[in-house]
Amino acid sequence: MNAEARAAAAPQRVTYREACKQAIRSAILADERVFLMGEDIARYGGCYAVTKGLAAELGEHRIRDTPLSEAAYVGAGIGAAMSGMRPIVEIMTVNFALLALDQIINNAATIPHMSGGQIAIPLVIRMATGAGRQLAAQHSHSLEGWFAHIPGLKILAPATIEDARHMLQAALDDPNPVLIFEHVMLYNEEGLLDPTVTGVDIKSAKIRRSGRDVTLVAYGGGLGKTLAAAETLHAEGIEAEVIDLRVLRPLDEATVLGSAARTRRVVIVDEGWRSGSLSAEVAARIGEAAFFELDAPIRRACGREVPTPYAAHLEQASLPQSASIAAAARELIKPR
Amino acid sequence: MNAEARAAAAPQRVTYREACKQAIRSAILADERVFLMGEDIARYGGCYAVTKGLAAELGEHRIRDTPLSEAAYVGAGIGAAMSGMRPIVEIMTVNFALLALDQIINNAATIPHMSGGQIAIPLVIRMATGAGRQLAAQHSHSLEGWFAHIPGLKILAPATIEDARHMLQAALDDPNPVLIFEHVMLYNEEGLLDPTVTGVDIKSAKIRRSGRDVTLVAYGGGLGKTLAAAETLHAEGIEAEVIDLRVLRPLDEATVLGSAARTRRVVIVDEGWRSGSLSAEVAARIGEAAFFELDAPIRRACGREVPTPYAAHLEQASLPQSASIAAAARELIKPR
Amino acid sequence: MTEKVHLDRAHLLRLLAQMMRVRRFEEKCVELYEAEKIRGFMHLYDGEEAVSVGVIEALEPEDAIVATYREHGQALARGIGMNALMAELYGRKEGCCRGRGGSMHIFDRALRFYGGNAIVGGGLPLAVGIALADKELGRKSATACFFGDGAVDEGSFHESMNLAALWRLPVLFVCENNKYAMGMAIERAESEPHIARKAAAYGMASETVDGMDVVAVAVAARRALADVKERSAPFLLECDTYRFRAHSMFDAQLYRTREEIAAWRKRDPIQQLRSWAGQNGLIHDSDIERIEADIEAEIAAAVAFAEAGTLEPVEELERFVYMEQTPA
Amino acid sequence: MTEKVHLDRAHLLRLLAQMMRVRRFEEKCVELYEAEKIRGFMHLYDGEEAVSVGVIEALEPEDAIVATYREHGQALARGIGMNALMAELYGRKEGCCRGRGGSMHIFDRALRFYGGNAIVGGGLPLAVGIALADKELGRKSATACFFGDGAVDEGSFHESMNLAALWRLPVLFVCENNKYAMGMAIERAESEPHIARKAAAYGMASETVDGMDVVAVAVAARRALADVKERSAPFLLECDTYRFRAHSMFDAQLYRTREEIAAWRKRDPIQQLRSWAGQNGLIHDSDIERIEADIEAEIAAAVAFAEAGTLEPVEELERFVYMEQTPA
Ligand SMILES: Cc1ncc(C[n+]2csc(CCOP(=O)(O)OP(=O)(O)O)c2C)c(N)n1
Ligand SMILES: Cc1ncc(C[n+]2csc(CCOP(=O)(O)OP(=O)(O)O)c2C)c(N)n1
Ligand SMILES: [Mg+2]
Ligand SMILES: [Mg+2]
Repeated sequence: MNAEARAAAAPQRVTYREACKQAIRSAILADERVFLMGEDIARYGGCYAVTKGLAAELGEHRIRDTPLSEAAYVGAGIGAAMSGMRPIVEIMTVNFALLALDQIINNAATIPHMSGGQIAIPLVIRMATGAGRQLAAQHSHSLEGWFAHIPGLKILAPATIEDARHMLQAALDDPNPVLIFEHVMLYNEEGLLDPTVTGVDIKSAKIRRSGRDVTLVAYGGGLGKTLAAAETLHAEGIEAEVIDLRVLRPLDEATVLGSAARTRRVVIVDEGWRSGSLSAEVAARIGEAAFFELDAPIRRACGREVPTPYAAHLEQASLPQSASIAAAARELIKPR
Repeated sequence: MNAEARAAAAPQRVTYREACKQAIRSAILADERVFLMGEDIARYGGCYAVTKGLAAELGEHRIRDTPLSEAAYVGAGIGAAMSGMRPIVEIMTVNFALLALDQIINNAATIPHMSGGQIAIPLVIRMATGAGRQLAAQHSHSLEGWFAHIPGLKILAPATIEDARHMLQAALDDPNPVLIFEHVMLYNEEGLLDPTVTGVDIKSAKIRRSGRDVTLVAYGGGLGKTLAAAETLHAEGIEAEVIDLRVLRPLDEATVLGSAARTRRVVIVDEGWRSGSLSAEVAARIGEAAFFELDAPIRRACGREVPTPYAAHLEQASLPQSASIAAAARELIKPR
Repeated sequence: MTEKVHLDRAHLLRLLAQMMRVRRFEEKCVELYEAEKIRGFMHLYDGEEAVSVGVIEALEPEDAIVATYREHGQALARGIGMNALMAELYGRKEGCCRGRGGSMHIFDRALRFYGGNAIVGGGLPLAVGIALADKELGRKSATACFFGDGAVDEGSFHESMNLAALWRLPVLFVCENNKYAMGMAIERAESEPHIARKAAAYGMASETVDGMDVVAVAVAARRALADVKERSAPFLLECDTYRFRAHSMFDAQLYRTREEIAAWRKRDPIQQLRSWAGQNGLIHDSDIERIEADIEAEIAAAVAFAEAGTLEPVEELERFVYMEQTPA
Repeated sequence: MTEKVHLDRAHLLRLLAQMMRVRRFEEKCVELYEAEKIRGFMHLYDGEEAVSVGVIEALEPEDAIVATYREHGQALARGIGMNALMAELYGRKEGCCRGRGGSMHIFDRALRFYGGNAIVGGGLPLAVGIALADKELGRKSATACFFGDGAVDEGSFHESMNLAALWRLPVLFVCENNKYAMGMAIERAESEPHIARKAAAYGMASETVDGMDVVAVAVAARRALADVKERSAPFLLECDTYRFRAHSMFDAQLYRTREEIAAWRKRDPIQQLRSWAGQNGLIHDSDIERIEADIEAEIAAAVAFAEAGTLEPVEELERFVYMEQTPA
């Protein structure tokens, strides 16, 4: 290997934000049918600065600013996908996606089936999600697990730099509408990107840490806290296995069940409001398929059932934290 | 008791549709702040004929036709509720409620909390829900369980004539936004209305049939099928207890847990798409609180994960049926 | 009737035959609905045939169509086979959507017929996107987007009109203004009931045309489409029309009078064209007889085809929820 | 400046003082934001003060207000105490929303101040409903609904304008046209960028006013409100304005030039009123000094109040998710 090749193969230190940007750039460069459209992505540079500079580099047809018309431009993305393009639609945050839900659920998710398989909708919709920045109730929803209820959609939650870098291309290669949820607290996270990894699958959950005593299931913005909890538990002699769901729909049940069967104890972490969150589905599936393998009831560490408050101490109290995750695991192992 | 009083006290035979209509009429007559607004409720008489004749009787200010502007008139209902009225907003069907979700989730569900308790939103939103009429994918959603994810909302699913008749007033008496889901397959159902019952609570689940062998949990359009399944099981010597959840948010966990502890076996029936349906939450809660009381894994009889197809045989195959519910119960009791 | 002088006999016969075909097809559908062969919601186009027939006459094969749940007229005029359409209404596997769509969801990818949409206003953003793709991919196509007067109430109308005008996309917005959205008269739904005037709020060109006059519609559509393609900018064509029958198969029509219906029936687009062309010696009784015979035969064949159709096996229920590939 | 001759000294002083108060309050907020006392999204009104001050000057106590996330100006002009406002920005229990709302969600029920809404266009339907209730309950109130030029892109604008006009509801729609929605210039977002013209699509009256001239705004608002109440019909008042600073605390302003900002700064509403009224001998330096001193004292007190504020106990987190009763 010469110096240049070595440098190219050396892990790159990047932020999650930069990984998202690289993903967009390379997808657009690779296929002329791909373009990104959304609010303030071109001239402003992106609400979370993900697309800063990209319009100058790629042109305003490929990085296309839209008016504040969530229903229309999401619908237009669906139409463009039906008609030969490979659009990436950015909805600034999941909070505004509620304005486009009719298009997503009644059109994107139904038309392939309803047309008897004539029409595919190879569309990707990206959006920021999650709480933690004191943006209060209308700007802090964690609804990715809720979107995972809808058949016809695929739902991704990249929790790592690698997934932020590579899930987009996998989503574009999929002939179905794929929604990618990027957690707002991750954009500034830094990590190493292995240049020899050129792609990821969008099928499987991944074990991010192995352990024999308890399984912690997490995704998206919850993964970091969960790994931190695992570290705490390790110091106490409890070995937690941490699963990153990655794909929220369709769920990779096998990976979760396999781990649950080994550890016999499960905590599910979900920043969404507890009732009806994705954690419930994961719990129900484990209960159905691994009931006799469990030594203890499944626990859930979830968001509290409250519109996210502005004040920092209240906001943090409304979210699962590594301490509460560790506590739930501890209780499973050493019941009081 | 004289003849007149006896007649008044005699059970009345009415349809579910008629019960809904009586509820609206008496609520409007009882409080001048109450009015109903929605699409085609006045001149047309209601998409499912619930309000037929009411505009002539009560006036077009109290039964107010709206343009096809779901976001605006739902938002207007929220505003009117903040400002002293007691609006009932009818969204023709849940399928169109997707256009108003921003108003429901970002405004109705957040403002009381976000305003620090200054502003109440005593609003009722009624809508038809459910599949079964061959209306295909965009007109057959069962999303009431999905709405139950949202804190700040109360969610009701009247499955009986009595609940159709009385839940509305209870909802109007509540200071919070309450959503009432009326299943389209119930409107033509007939039953007896006991005139001595003058109200119902909107807090508790109800045991609709007692039994010791297995608990069947259902709600809304699923209740009838579940009772039919219980009848079938009874003929086979299996006594099923049937719980009607009635209130999907907040859930009456105690009633469900009490029954589960007695029967030690549970089947949950949900017409919604299985993944992330309310059935998952019910299963998760039972698993958390009654794990050691269960003799077998919880089963779920749910909607298949598919946009509802038009063809009758496919549509029916996409829904839980009394046969599949009974089969699930049987398997719990006599595993193969 | 307007500018009819330029139209030759063959053209007139085509327009007339197409309208009669839609009318008769739907009359048969009513029978079949009553016989419970067709189910679900079914919306008839009776009285409005001139709109779809006139507009689609002006389209080229490379153009695209987005329609509503009241789209039998568009589907037939665009060339979706009556067999496949009838089999779809029967819920058969041989239907154009394999029985999954039904009356409100007719699709034909090869004909660029992108549905059949049962959400009022739900198709407009799709049309914007189809036109965007066509423009970006350098196709010389336009998209005809049909919607009712009721759709104008929806936010999606506003957003889509703006987006199409802003980005100068080749969309022909065709408003089928039949004066009612279910039972809601347009004056009770719109504070400014003249729909064509709303185009000014988007700097968009517009025109109102007599939607009961198929030749007028065809002429206006041709002109509008030429404008759309030449300027690469959208156009709003408001077609003044009326539905003679109920909104759907469940509608007591309490919201309008018999007299009103009767007055509009006098402007029946089929009768008007027949009598005008007859008086002018352009169409003869023998033409009508031949057309009717052809239509009867086509309908009989379609019913036979649908009757002989099969049911999609229940095992295939989940097929197409996720596609395995994007058709080329 | 327009029609100023009719205004007396007291009135002018009030308008000026109110604008200065908003300006200074927000300057302090920037400091406090940098000191991390205030967090989350914060949007400044710097440059636009004449709009809220002018409009709210024309309101009566029985009137209602719906605003956006950029609502410090409206809140102060309406009379929400600076203490309660500052404590809210600090996230304190003593804040007007007990720290749950923050900068984007200021509410005051007693003053009929119905938020503070962080969804663009989200407040318009609420205003329609508030006005509907007022009308039905026989109140003589109007609702002033503030929104930005960006909200005009949203479907909710269209639906709300139509509903208000159709039902003849007393809503004064106030568009704060500051030319940008975040980084999106209005010409890039709207195919017809003259917002007042859009009122015609709803048969609604409208006017554009110089939003940098507080007297012009006050006069126009008074006239429009009289019209709204007299005719019981909505009115669209477009206020031509500009924000001098970034959209929020995170904005590199890549989308506009320094020259453009500098040109608008010359029209600073506070400076304009000061110099005009100074030249005309209506306001003296001593007035300014007194106003400034009052404001400094008020701000100092508000900061002290917020600093001394307490945190809502975490045990109260779920309080108010469900209300126990509707306040009378
Ligand atoms: C968003 C939405 N709201 C309500 C309905 C119920 N609905 C079906 S058709 C219809 C009337 C639509 O009228 P219009 O757009 O004028 O079309 P027309 O039926 O007259 O052709 C309504 C209200 C719907 N399908 N979608
Ligand atoms: C529905 C929605 N889409 C996007 C956003 C993100 N956003 C916040 S403010 C803003 C710009 C709004 O501009 P405008 O309405 O002109 O008001 P201004 O900020 O200029 O006062 C945007 C896009 C949002 N809050 N809500
Ligand atoms: Mg119509
Ligand atoms: Mg602006």
